[in-house]
Amino acid sequence: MAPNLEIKSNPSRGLGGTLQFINNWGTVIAIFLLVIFFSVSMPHFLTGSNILTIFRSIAIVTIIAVGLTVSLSVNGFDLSIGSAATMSSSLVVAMFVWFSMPTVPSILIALVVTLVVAAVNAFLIVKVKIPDLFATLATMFIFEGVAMTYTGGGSISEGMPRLDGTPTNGQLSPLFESLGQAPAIIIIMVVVVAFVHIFLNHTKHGRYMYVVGGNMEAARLSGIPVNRYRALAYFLSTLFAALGGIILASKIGSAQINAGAGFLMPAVAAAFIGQSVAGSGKPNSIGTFVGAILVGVLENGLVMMSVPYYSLNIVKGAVLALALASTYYRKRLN
Amino acid sequence: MAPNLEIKSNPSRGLGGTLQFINNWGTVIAIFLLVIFFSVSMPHFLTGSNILTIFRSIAIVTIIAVGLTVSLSVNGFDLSIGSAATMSSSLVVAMFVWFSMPTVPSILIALVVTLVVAAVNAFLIVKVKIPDLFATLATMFIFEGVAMTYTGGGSISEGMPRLDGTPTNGQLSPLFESLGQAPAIIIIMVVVVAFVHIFLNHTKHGRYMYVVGGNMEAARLSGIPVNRYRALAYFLSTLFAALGGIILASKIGSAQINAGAGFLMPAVAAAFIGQSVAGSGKPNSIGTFVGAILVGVLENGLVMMSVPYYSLNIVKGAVLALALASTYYRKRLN
Amino acid sequence: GEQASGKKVEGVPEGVQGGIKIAVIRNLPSDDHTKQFLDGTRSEGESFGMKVDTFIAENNDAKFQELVAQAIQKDYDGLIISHGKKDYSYDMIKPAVDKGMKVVTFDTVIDKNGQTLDGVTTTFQDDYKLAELSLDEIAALSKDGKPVKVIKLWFGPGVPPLDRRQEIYKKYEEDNKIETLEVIGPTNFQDVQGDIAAKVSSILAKYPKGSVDAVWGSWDEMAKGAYKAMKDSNRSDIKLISIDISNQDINFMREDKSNWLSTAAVDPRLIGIVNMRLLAKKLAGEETPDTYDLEAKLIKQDDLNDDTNMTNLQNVVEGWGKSDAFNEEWMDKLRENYKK
Amino acid sequence: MCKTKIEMRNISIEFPGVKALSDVDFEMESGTIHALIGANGAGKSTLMKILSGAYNHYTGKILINGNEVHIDSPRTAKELGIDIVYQEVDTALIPYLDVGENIMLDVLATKMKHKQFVNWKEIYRKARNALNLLNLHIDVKMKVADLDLAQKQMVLIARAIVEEKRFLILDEPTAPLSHRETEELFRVVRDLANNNVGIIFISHRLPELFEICETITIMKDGKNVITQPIEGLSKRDVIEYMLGRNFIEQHQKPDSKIGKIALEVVSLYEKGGLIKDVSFHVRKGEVIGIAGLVGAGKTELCKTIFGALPIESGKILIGTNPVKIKTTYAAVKHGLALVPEERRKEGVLVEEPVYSNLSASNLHNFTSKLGFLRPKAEKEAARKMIQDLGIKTPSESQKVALLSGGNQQKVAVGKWLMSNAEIYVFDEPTKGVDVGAKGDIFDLISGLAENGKGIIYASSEMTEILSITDRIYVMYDGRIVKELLTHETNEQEILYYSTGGK
Ligand SMILES: Nc1ncnc2c1ncn2[C@@H]1O[C@H](COP(=O)(O)OP(=O)(O)OP(=O)(O)O)[C@@H](O)[C@H]1O
Ligand SMILES: Nc1ncnc2c1ncn2[C@@H]1O[C@H](COP(=O)(O)OP(=O)(O)OP(=O)(O)O)[C@@H](O)[C@H]1O
Ligand SMILES: [Mg+2]
Ligand SMILES: [Mg+2]
Repeated sequence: MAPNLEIKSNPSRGLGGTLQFINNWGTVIAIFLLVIFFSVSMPHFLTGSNILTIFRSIAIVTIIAVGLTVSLSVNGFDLSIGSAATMSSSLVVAMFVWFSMPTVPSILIALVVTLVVAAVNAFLIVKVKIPDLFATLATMFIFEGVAMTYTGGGSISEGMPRLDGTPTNGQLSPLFESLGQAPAIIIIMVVVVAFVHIFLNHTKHGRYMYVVGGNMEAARLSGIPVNRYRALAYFLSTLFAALGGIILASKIGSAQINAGAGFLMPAVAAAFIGQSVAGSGKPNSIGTFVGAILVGVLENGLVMMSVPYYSLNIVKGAVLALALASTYYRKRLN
Repeated sequence: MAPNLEIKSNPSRGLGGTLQFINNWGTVIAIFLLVIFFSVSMPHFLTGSNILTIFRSIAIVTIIAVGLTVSLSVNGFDLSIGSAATMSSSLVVAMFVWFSMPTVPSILIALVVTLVVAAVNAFLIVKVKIPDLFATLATMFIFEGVAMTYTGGGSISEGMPRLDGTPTNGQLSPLFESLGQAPAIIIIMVVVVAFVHIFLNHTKHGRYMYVVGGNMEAARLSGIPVNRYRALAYFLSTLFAALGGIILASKIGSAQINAGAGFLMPAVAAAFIGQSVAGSGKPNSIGTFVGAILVGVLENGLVMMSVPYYSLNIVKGAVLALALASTYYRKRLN
Repeated sequence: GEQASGKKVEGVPEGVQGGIKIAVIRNLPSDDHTKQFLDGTRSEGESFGMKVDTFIAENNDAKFQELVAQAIQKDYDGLIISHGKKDYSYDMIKPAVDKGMKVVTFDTVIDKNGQTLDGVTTTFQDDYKLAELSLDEIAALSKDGKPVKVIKLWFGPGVPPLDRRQEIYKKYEEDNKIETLEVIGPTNFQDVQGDIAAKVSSILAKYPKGSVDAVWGSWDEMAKGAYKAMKDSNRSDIKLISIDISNQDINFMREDKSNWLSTAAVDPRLIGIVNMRLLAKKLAGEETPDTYDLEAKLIKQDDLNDDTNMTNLQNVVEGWGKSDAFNEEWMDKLRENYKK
Repeated sequence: MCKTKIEMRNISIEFPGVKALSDVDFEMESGTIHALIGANGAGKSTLMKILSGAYNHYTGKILINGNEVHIDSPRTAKELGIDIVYQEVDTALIPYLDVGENIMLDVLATKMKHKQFVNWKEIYRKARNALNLLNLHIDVKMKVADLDLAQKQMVLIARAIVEEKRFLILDEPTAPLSHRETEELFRVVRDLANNNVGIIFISHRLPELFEICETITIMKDGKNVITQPIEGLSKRDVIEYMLGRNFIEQHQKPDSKIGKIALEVVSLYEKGGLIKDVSFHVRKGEVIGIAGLVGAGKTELCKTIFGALPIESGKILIGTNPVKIKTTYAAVKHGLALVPEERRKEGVLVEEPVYSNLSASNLHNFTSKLGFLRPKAEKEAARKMIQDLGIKTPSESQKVALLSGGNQQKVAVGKWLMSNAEIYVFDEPTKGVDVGAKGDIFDLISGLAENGKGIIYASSEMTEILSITDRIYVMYDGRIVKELLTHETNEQEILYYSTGGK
């Protein structure tokens, strides 16, 4: 934590320069090497449709992970994103199926209601002053329970009666269903990544978030409304998690029990790898995207190579470790 | 005399004093209130056998959470504890069932082999300099995969043929099975808590860990072998996770697929709550124990009150938030 | 595979010869049932000289869809799909059918506005029968015709097999054969056993001896937890009856003074085997039914010997693990040919 | 007593983009007090960090009594009897541990030998002893996180005197201390020297050096300019050696036009009772001083009017408008600016580059209408400020963590000089800043006053207050006890009131 005494070495030429380059671009290099390896071993890998598959398969994780990235930028950590995703996916499907609402209101209601999670987070963190990780751990449980209770502990899908037994005849609209399909889902992902990238790097609000994340006390004494920006960060992370949940619902055409929870860890992985991309050392949206691509390429390729499912994680973990190692490893010059 | 550097002691009386008291003991007060509430509403709650049930049900989480606490003490975070628990539980059952080994060697082999996780963690963190969270995220995947591959993607139980089809006739020993039963499991938990408490608070090694966790640079400049202690912390956290896994195996009489993963979040919750206990602000073993008790009492009481299982988490999260709020809430004094 | 690309076997349809590749994709976490199902498909497929790849999606429907999409892109000849949800299965599988792949599904409803996919065989385990078998056992515990008091282990709705079991359960409730005291379900899906064990332990404290007759485990993973809890609290006064089976279940049922009386199950391995046979028949160009239900069996405590396990269960349970359904002569020839 | 001689020969060290030391020689004997001085970024701290084992990628030789020693870790340095009190206190303290443990950290770390268990009684007893030696009354059970900067500094000094040693390096220990603590420190330092400990003393306060040091080493741009007995040198010589130019230390505040009241505070109380019944005002174009010893409440006063501490009662008026300042954000909106006391904790973002530090409080100046940043303008302004304050950095993109202490302080000050506030509050802005740069800062402050801004300048250094302000308020125990006109008063009078004189 006291980097001014830290031993640093990065002569930017010769061997040191190469190392520096690998340090900065390790993750990207890893993706290239993987792509080359997979395309050489399998002709199907580098086909348009498979590339589409890869992007489609990482879209939801990426969107949620980008939200997480925003919370990381204020040096926070939003553990409740999984629950927020579950909640919005339950809500949006309920709007369609239970209440036969049209598309736009359904989505808006799901998004807006889910932002209650953000409000509670912001309240606990900013007003009650519970450390981020602890507060969002609590809300993770609370909203998981709320979503489950709302759906009566089960899932919601077309034609399923409501909790009280009333038959339903609401349907997901074709427009809504198209959100989880190929061009839309990828476009949404790219837009989200680009939006957050611009927001964090090119607007003053984004800069303030990084400043708050860098030294909250100094930010406060610089006259930055620290609490407002921390609250904003949690609003954004919940918003993107909710968006991810809605797209999930569209993709699977129903709301499944605690479906969002499974996205927490992959999102964390993507955002963490992302911090190391391009030597930024800061949580950033493009990096998170790259992290998600790394994992997506890897999983796709390994499945295609018929690696048994129970061994997949060994390779995944090992490549992750290597990519991170390439980023953080420094020759011990001292 | 001039105003000197003397500290004006915090007002430890009146309203401020009460708030301070609640801040320090919020979690413990929460436990008391819950116990009173549950015993009043349900005569069965405060029976010896139910208290036993509570302790039995939190034992494994507590042991694993205490391990996590050790990694937190050096300002680390061991995400791989779940995988380590899975691994040791698979190993110990395999020793018994596949290889018909006696109790002590089975347990020792499981413990020692699982420490490979710790070695890899220590290597990645200390030598390759990957930040803790990222490194243990990678090993979490790797060792989950290793354990699954070892068991061929399935569980191991008595009488189940080996992967290659060889029939087995190894049995879990009665001694081993007793580890997961009532007096033993609780005794082990208490011993682990006490051991780590003494270790962290009363030995120089424990203090070094806190120093490293509080300010790594200062620790280095004071001549503390920082890396050695970080490695030790990860060894201990893996060790206790492995112990937790072994007791899990004993308790359920078999090795289940990825069974350890389910303990990560509860352990994190216990350790986080624990940091707030007694105003210590530091990860500490007794606090972690108290955190586990809080969650255990809550879950037991709620189930007993027939709160639907899918709503359990709402109450759990809310009580967690309240306990944390009581600890962190401060009248805006500074 | 190389063995498959060898010379042709006499008297065997062309369609199942020469490097056939099958993908088995299942939308459940890796549990005992999953493993046995996958083993069944793999062993049967490999005995026909085919290459069988198995994948699981950990209950993540989105990931499941992508896995299936990926398999369809690859040059597999046939797919076995397990546990797809009704909401998307039609759209998910249609590209495979369009591409000419053969598809067999298990516990997957293909229905989009009443449309199904031609040429796909959907197989189910007979969940209604499973529920009936197990609930009959529970009803039989009734003393003087009073409804049996039951702690129900169940979760949903939205999990199709459990939903079907629930339909039967409701009937028994309405017929006053059983009375539900508590419903318990898991909240930690990564440790269902431990989670249910803790919850059942908590509940038991509330019900003194004699006030509960039985625990109904609609899924054996939960039943195991309940068994442990009852054993730890010495509550052999309560009987446990469940659905599904695994090796560990057998061990528990066989234990001294075990209160786990019986379980109704379809051999998960057999499900895999029959699915694979159906797929092979499709590849061979032979007729296959549109749907097929696998037969449920009741396994009782008294049936089990000291050395009974999943592999030799057929010795003690009539008709277990063996089925000649869809077995053809040419399959035997293939087995003979590819015998190791 | 036999003297120990320490020699550093041809020491060079490089950091990315910076050659911090080139062929520096340094030598001294135990039992003496040796001054080390040089402009900000001259390499003093770096040289001393090498001697104390914090860096091991240097070239050159270190000899003790003529024998070469290899100092490659803090531990070896400690074993050789060399200890250091670091300039940046936060780098050496463990905030969540208590004072006692922090004082005894080195003992815990290196002197436990084969003992496994910590004897807490003994630890606290020794810690209390060390504090007593310094005439300090801090509760050893108090968490270090709750201390103020001066107290933290004293805890570190206490740590350094717990154990016997041969050489003790004090890197700007007096910067956060006022006269009284400094005197206590000097008393202890002299005692140590009499007991044959060699003391290396770094400070930017020249009078202090002349007060206790026997020899002096002056550094400039990573080189040793001269080492010689301090007797015979004048302050002017020293400054000339270190800056390489002639320099008049005495700053003369140019007379600026004093206008209407810019800020008025009426009977202000802080919630925690740290500020009691404070009333004062500052006019446009006026520089007022807040004088007082450490702990008098200067920092609290500054923070309270800036919205960083809660107000119990009282009024704040901007011009003639009463305003509510509940947050720092509100303060900035009302045209206030605060350069806080603890630069590392409150002033700079150590992990961020210099330019984004400088723009942190006035980012709106570098933002387009749509809220997008204008990085070119931002960096351009940063380069100008680097020039104006003489911040020594390879580029505006260097991480602040890698700057020398004084240069970090300049960044903390520069951040607010770039903003367009109406009322500036400076809390010890020249801490750790060399005399040359101090002059630059004074010039900029005077410039602000000339442009009609109101300036509040809090400092425990009387000379600074006397040379830059128009009026002085003296604080004692959280209250303003006296108002003085600068040109009518002197150090003695201020000291008299700030020690409780009536
Ligand atoms: N770790 C580092 N990485 C890069 N540059 C460094 C590092 N440490 C010091 N420097 C540079 O080396 C030079 C000397 O720094 P040093 O801290 O020794 O100065 P100093 O004489 O102590 O100054 P001050 O009076 O401001 O404390 C400065 O230019 C500084 O920026
Ligand atoms: N966090 C804190 N908790 C309790 N008391 C504090 C705290 N911070 C400061 N104090 C006390 O408040 C009083 C004012 O301290 P402060 O350091 O602000 O004075 P100052 O006049 O600014 O001195 P300095 O010369 O150090 O700037 C002191 O008695 C100090 O001990
Ligand atoms: Mg310095
Ligand atoms: Mg001050």
